[in-house]
Amino acid sequence: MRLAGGGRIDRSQLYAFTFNGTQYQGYAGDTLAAALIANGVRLVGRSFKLHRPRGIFSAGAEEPSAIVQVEAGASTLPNLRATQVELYDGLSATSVNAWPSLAFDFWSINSLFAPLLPAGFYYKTFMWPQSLWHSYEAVIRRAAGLGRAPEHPDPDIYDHMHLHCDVLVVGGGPAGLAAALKAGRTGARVVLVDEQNESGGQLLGNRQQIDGAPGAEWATSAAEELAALDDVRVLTRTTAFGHYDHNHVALIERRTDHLGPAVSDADGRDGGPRQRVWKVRAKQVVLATGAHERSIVFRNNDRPGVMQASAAACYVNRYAARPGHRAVIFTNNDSAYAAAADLAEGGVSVAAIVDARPEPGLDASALAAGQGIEVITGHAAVDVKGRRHVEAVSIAAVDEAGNAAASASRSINCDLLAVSGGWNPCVHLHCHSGGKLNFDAVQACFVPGESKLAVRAAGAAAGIFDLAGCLESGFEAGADAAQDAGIKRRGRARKAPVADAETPAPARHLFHVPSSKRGGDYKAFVDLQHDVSASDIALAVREGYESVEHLKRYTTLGMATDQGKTSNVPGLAILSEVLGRPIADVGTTTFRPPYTPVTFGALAGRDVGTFADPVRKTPMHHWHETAGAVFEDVGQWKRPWYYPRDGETMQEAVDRECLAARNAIGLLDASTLGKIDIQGPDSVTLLNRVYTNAWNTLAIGRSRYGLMCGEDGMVFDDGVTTRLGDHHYLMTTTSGGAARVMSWLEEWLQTEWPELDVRLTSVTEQWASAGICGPGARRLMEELSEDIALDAEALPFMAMSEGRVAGLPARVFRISFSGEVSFEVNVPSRYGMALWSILMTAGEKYGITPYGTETLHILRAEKGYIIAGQETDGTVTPIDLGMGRMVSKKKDFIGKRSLSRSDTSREDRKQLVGLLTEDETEVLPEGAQIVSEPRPMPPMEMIGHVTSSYHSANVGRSIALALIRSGHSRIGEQVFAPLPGKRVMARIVEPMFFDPEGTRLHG
Amino acid sequence: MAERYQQQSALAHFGLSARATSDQNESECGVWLGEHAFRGQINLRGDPGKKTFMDAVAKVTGSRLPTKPNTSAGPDDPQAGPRALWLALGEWLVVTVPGAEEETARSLAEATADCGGTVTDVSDARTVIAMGGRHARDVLMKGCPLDLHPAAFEPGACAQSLLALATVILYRGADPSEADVSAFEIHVARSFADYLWTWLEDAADEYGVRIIEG
Amino acid sequence: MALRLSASRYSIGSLIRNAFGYHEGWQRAWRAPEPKERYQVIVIGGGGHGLATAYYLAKEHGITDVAVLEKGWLGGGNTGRNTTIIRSNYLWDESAAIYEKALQLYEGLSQELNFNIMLSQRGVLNLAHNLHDLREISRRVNAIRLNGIDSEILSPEEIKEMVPILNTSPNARYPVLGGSLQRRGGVARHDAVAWGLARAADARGVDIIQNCEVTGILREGGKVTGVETSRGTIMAEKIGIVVAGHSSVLADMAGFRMPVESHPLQALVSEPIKPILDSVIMSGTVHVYVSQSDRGELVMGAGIDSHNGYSQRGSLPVVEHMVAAAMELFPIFSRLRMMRQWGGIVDTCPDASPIIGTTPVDNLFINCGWGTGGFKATPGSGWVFAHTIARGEPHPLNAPFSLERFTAGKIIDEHGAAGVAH
Amino acid sequence: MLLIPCPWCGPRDEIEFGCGGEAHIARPENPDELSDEAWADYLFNRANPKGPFAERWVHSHGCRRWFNVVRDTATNEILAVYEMGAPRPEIGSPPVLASPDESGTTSDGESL
Ligand SMILES: Cc1cc2nc3c(=O)[nH]c(=O)nc-3n(C[C@H](O)[C@H](O)[C@H](O)COP(=O)(O)OP(=O)(O)OC[C@H]3O[C@@H](n4cnc5c(N)ncnc54)[C@H](O)[C@@H]3O)c2cc1C
Ligand SMILES: NC(=O)c1ccc[n+]([C@@H]2O[C@H](COP(=O)([O-])OP(=O)(O)OC[C@H]3O[C@@H](n4cnc5c(N)ncnc54)[C@H](O)[C@@H]3O)[C@@H](O)[C@H]2O)c1
Ligand SMILES: Cc1cc2nc3c(=O)[nH]c(=O)nc-3n(C[C@H](O)[C@H](O)[C@H](O)COP(=O)(O)O)c2cc1C
Ligand SMILES: [Zn+2]
Repeated sequence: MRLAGGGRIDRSQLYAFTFNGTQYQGYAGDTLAAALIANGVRLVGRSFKLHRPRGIFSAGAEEPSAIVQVEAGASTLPNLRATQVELYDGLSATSVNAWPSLAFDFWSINSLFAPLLPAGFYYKTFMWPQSLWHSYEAVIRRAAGLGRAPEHPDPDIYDHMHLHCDVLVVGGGPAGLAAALKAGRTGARVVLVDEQNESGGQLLGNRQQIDGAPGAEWATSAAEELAALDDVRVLTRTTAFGHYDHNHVALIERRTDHLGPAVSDADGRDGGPRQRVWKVRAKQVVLATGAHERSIVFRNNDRPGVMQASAAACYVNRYAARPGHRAVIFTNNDSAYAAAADLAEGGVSVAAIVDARPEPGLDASALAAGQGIEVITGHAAVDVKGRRHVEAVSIAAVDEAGNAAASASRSINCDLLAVSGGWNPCVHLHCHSGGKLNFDAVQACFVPGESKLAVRAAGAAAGIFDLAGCLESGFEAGADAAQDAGIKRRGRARKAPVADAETPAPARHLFHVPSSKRGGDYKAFVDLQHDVSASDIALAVREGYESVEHLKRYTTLGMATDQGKTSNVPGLAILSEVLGRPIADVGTTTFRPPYTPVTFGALAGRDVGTFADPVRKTPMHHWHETAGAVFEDVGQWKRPWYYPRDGETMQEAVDRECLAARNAIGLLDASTLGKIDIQGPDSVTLLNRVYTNAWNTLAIGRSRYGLMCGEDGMVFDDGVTTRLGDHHYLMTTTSGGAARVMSWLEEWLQTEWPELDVRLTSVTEQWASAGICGPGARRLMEELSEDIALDAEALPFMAMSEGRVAGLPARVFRISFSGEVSFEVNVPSRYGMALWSILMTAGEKYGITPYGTETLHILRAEKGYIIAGQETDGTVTPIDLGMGRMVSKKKDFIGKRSLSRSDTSREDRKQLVGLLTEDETEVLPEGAQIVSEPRPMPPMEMIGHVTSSYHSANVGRSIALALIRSGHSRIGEQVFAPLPGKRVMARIVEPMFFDPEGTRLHG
Repeated sequence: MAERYQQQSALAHFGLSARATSDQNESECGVWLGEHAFRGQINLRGDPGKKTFMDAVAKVTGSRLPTKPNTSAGPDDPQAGPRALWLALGEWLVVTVPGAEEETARSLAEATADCGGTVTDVSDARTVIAMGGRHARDVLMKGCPLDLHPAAFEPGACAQSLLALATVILYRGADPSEADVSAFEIHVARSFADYLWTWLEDAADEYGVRIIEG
Repeated sequence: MALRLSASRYSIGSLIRNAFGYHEGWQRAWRAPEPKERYQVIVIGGGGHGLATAYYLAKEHGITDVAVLEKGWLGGGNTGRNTTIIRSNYLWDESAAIYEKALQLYEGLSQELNFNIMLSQRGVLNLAHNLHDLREISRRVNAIRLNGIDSEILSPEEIKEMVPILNTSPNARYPVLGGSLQRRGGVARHDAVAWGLARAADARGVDIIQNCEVTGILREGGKVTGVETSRGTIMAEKIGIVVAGHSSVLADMAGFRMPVESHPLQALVSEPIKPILDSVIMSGTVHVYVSQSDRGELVMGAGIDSHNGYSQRGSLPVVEHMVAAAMELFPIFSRLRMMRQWGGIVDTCPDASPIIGTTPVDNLFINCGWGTGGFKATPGSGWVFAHTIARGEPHPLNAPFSLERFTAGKIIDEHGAAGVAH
Repeated sequence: MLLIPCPWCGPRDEIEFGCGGEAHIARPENPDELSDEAWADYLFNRANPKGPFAERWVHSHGCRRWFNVVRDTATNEILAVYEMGAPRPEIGSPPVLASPDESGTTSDGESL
């Protein structure tokens, strides 16, 4: 049914495609829907619930019915609208929601049970017996969904682009083009987007004239002018899908979908992304998004072959495809007369125009007369005959109240029923951002009202439906937007294009033709995808679901993939009819992004796979990799967890590392520790305020350990701070807490204590840091350092010295997290790798052994040192940790006041203790809960939990730390850890398992 | 002795020098990328309202510190002297050629000691990625929310922002001779450099990437 | 009262019977009464918690002279916009007890209400991606089990078997190292919970009054006496505030301050697809949670917007982040599409636990602070709050959740659980 | 996504910022002298109004400076932006933005 000539298709490019396995042909420029129509295919899918036959209803984004799955395998795309799928050679599409085949769909039996499946039926059933609900649900679930998800990872890539502009124009129809031209000519930075493959909007699909020539020609030349302007960007195949706060507009550009799935590099692609999300920050937005033609609700109005009048015309005009042989037009307004004329021009025999009004407008009458089309006024379609597609339409007279006569006056044979129920301006984006709507009673539609944002609507989106008005409002919106964006220049004045003035007669408020048969409205569909009928709406109201939001949720009206673009307003109208309240009072449901569905891959952009989250690497990272380290994620850092040698298990490797650190030399990459350079005369005051202990007496070159609490008194971070100069300190923090502590200190300084003269600089990354510990550490250090005295007197525990180590500029700290003599050597990061390899080479003779975080944790647990975040969880105070001596009584510090609250100062809080299992080989799982009186079955009263637990090679048995209620006074008590399948007995001990006197530390 | 050991830049493991092309025809590729390793970077604090401080700094660097947000002062070519980037009210990043940082930091510290200056050498905390070409701006737009249109971000402009998931300081260099070609310097924390470089190469792929000697 | 219920009892039989009558015989699920001048108890807020409160006041305490005042349409707050995850695997004893009470009530709720709330106990799986997560999961599972609640730890292999489409590659940016599973956890149809409770409360005589916004709280001598509303003044002996995101606004009307902040929380659904995911997957580290509804949409959510807010709108960065996280877990989602995004306003407490109890004003009670995770508590919350209002003092289950806990410092810190607590 | 006017760097996307909650909550001078109730009030209670709300933001990925914003929490309209320590401005007037040029004027009169 392809017309011999005309249309915007490229007949020189013939494409082969398949639909449900059958081969067809189409042309470049076709959509899948157009090509199917050209091939005479009418049945394309099944509805969601009742599996009724579905055809093609529209020619654009609003399509509720023609839902298809395109391609198979990893590139498959479910739930596409055939009306938006551009044809390419080799395209293969299938129907969704039909099994085993579209023609013989098993689930169409649902249709027989339709009377049993009214809105919300599942809330009333499937409850007995309770035990069977699972099985019921399994069946319900099997019926769920439309298309199928791919089974393999996506072969395509996606990305994002930020874009800033003065004026963003959404929609490239006559209004949008006019707005963009006007704004662009002023020199403003303009972005024009349209979701179609070319600009022109409705002009591409109708035969309106501008300056005496086809409107589409004007659109082409307007697009050309725009393309030539500096600072104007025209994005086609690009949908504005969300309008967010402060004029942030999200676009999705489909860059390669029209080319089909990537097959090779030779298919004309640039290796770029399949789709791109543009994030536009616009000073001004012009919404020229046009309008969607809506349907009228009557019995069997869902049959394939029932179509929007404008869409029918569009198929003829734009795609040279005849959507039927013999058409009947059913309308309540003038716009369908042009469509009727276009159909007739295209060789469709138009049997009649059925107009619900007593009489059409003058222009409209003339159009019908010009084509010799019979106009039947005061009538409405009341039923459609034909199952898989329209065979005839019954019409009846409608009275003033909108009720059809009881018996049909006539049945007209036809295979196309083109319907126009009026137009809904596309107000979606306006509403996303909180814009209000007004109800235009004359045109029976919602139009944009007040908005808090710098946004204006033009053309059909503003409820202006005549072409001259669209152009005029577009020019005005473009000029105003540029001006409001602060552009001073005015565009060169030009002769405005002229379109014929139109004088339409008012539309009739007819949304629904109630069936005169009792129960007839079962089959009068409002939401074509979700099978919501007029009777469902009546039922919802009857049951009290009368708010528009309840109606939506009870019936699922407008909740399908088309989000009710053509059905919401008729639904509201029927609701208002049933309630006897005006539509404006009934209101709409909330418009939400996205305007049309948006690919998840595109939303994620590049932040997937290796880019999902940055991996932070220390200067020594690649050495660790080469050495075969197993890494642990600590925040964004990768830290070596342990370094297994050939064939070693984790336990073996860790035992070896632990023993080496206490018997030879252990080497740790400590570069990830947070480091904050603190300078300024009030530095010590800051330290006093944020640490629980006092800092006044710390000498230059000395270090001190400190605990920080939140204002709630709970431990927040810990670390060692060293005094470098009179007013100069270096604070270290935990690796994971570095950024948090830095911004927390800045926050206090800037917001609470601006009077303090202190400057903080993060130097975490400035310094690479190697920790060298163990009995051989000093010897190795002495060998390497040139000008730093390292003996216990010159550089005692908790002292720091600056100089050269192995010729590298270095700071050497005598601090220890292992209880061994330990040196932490900081060198500028560029030398981190050099330092590390020198240490490894020079230390070889002493048995130097690199160790990872697991060994680090065991060594410190042997000494009972805490890890903030492991022994603490936001509910633990310094006193709970047994560090009460570090809590100054004299000064105030952050969190101090909280410690004296009644609950925080209780004696029986959970306190840090050690645990020794009865069986020395038994390692308690970290996180095991502790009880003092085990019972055979839960529930059991828990008194605490294990925070850290390891096998310690140095102690020669398992050790654990735990937080136990009143733990400090329970030393020696026996407790139990009830675990799945067993119960472990343990004794509470002091949290110190190795060298309790600390002789090694100072040695 | 230090010379015996290699200093390693943040991107050393990518072996960029080996990949660098000597071909100078910039218009051939959409984007060029390289590392300016070991640039001197000094964090400087002080009161822009104090004339003594501003003068003292100017004496050391040869140009007055910028006080307008998002701008820099000093020569585009670091060989010609230090360049200062505005970071915040009372905070700048002084950028020098490799090796000059120690001396510059010392001089700055001495010169501003009496007028409340604070100097911290952070040359090793970040590396600098150089990027330019016809599509350099497009690559940045993929990950940076700033308005980088030449009218909004002119040569000499600098800003701190996000690029992909990394915090960066962005500096726009003087325009290369050819039209439509821009040049940027991206300061990024050393530990994020591997991530950001990989990201940039990937994002620039569709435009054609050439590696240049830093 | 009982008559009303039986007259329109729901069953397959009544459905068939009504089908013959073209479904014209169904009655209203709840009445639309004019507000009376005075009630014994007013419940402010017609969300799930408010409706459950009214229902249990009538059912458990025989107090039927109750009005539920809802400013919009009932269930239109967070009850109508949450991702419907139900579970009781909470760390602290106090939380475990109250959420478990709720779960047990949920398990019989369809039958009790004679309204199918479509409770689907398909299992809630929390993933661990690093050693810290593993420790936390172990701590939690052990505690939950000792509280007598079902919970188990799964290995990566067991997880792979249970959720084949999950990315369990060890090379993932955040590989799956394990997980905890509560098999009794799952989802329920959110709207049905509100409607079922409303219908059952109405059947017991409760007046449900929609489009009735409370604009003032009347007090006399430190005692509450009634409310000003958009539909006039209504007096009451006792009043319960259950308004979720608007708690501070109501507390302000009553003259006291709250440790509560309101934040937008966003969610989204994909287009419906054939079933691919049969359990609820949550990940605090990658930061997303996902389930697939009975209609086929993937329902997902993540964390709150950082700033306070009362706009139920969403923003893009949160969604981008959520979707990127979902794709990290489920790479095959890449070609599926987001169909709708929205936001709710959640009321968060400093310790991520709710407040249920008395207020500084006599006879005025408050139930709030459920933040991102109160849907799962709906019947339990209503049950204890009804007790609190009826008796004038909390039930042992909600006594720990008093407003005073903040003064004493006896906070119940569920942040670990609530990182993404849904 | 909000567009937040940093008083120094100019308007930037929300993703560059961190939100610090309610503004003008001064830390009590002498916490030890406070009752538990007063301390809890400082620690936990927040205004949380629906409507204009004075809150703190930090330009985390930019100049790292804290500042105050009055934002309508119902509409997200930004009504005022002002420096830390400055009093909350009257609302009703258009946003008070310290323009970068003005803020650069220094005390010894040097125009920057
Ligand atoms: C996106 C999102 C996802 C979530 N996901 C989950 C989840 O997976 N699992 C889970 O357990 N929880 C989840 N939650 C949280 C959960 O939704 C809430 O905790 C719960 O629904 C709160 O119920 P409610 O009845 O207290 O509040 P609401 O349902 O919000 O009811 C409060 C009612 O009070 C009304 N009201 C307010 N002010 C007034 C007034 N002045 N006068 C009269 N009426 C008033 C409101 O209109 C509203 O209807 C989620 C929340 C959101 C927003
Ligand atoms: N006779 C009538 O009653 C009647 C009614 C409606 C429209 N019309 C005719 O239709 C035309 C209306 O002109 P117009 O410019 O206002 O609208 P238009 O429909 O011609 O153009 C709107 C364009 O916006 C695009 N669009 C919509 N939403 C979008 C989004 N979110 N992102 C990207 N693109 C989007 C559409 O694809 C379309 O190309 C006129 O020619 C008018 O006469 C006539
Ligand atoms: C669990 C759940 C599933 C949902 N599924 C759908 C859906 O299939 N289709 C749809 O349009 N909206 C769906 N929604 C979103 C609602 O349409 C609506 O956006 C949400 O209830 C918030 O209300 P509002 O958008 O009217 O403010 C769903 C919401 C929830 C909570
Ligand atoms: Zn800033």
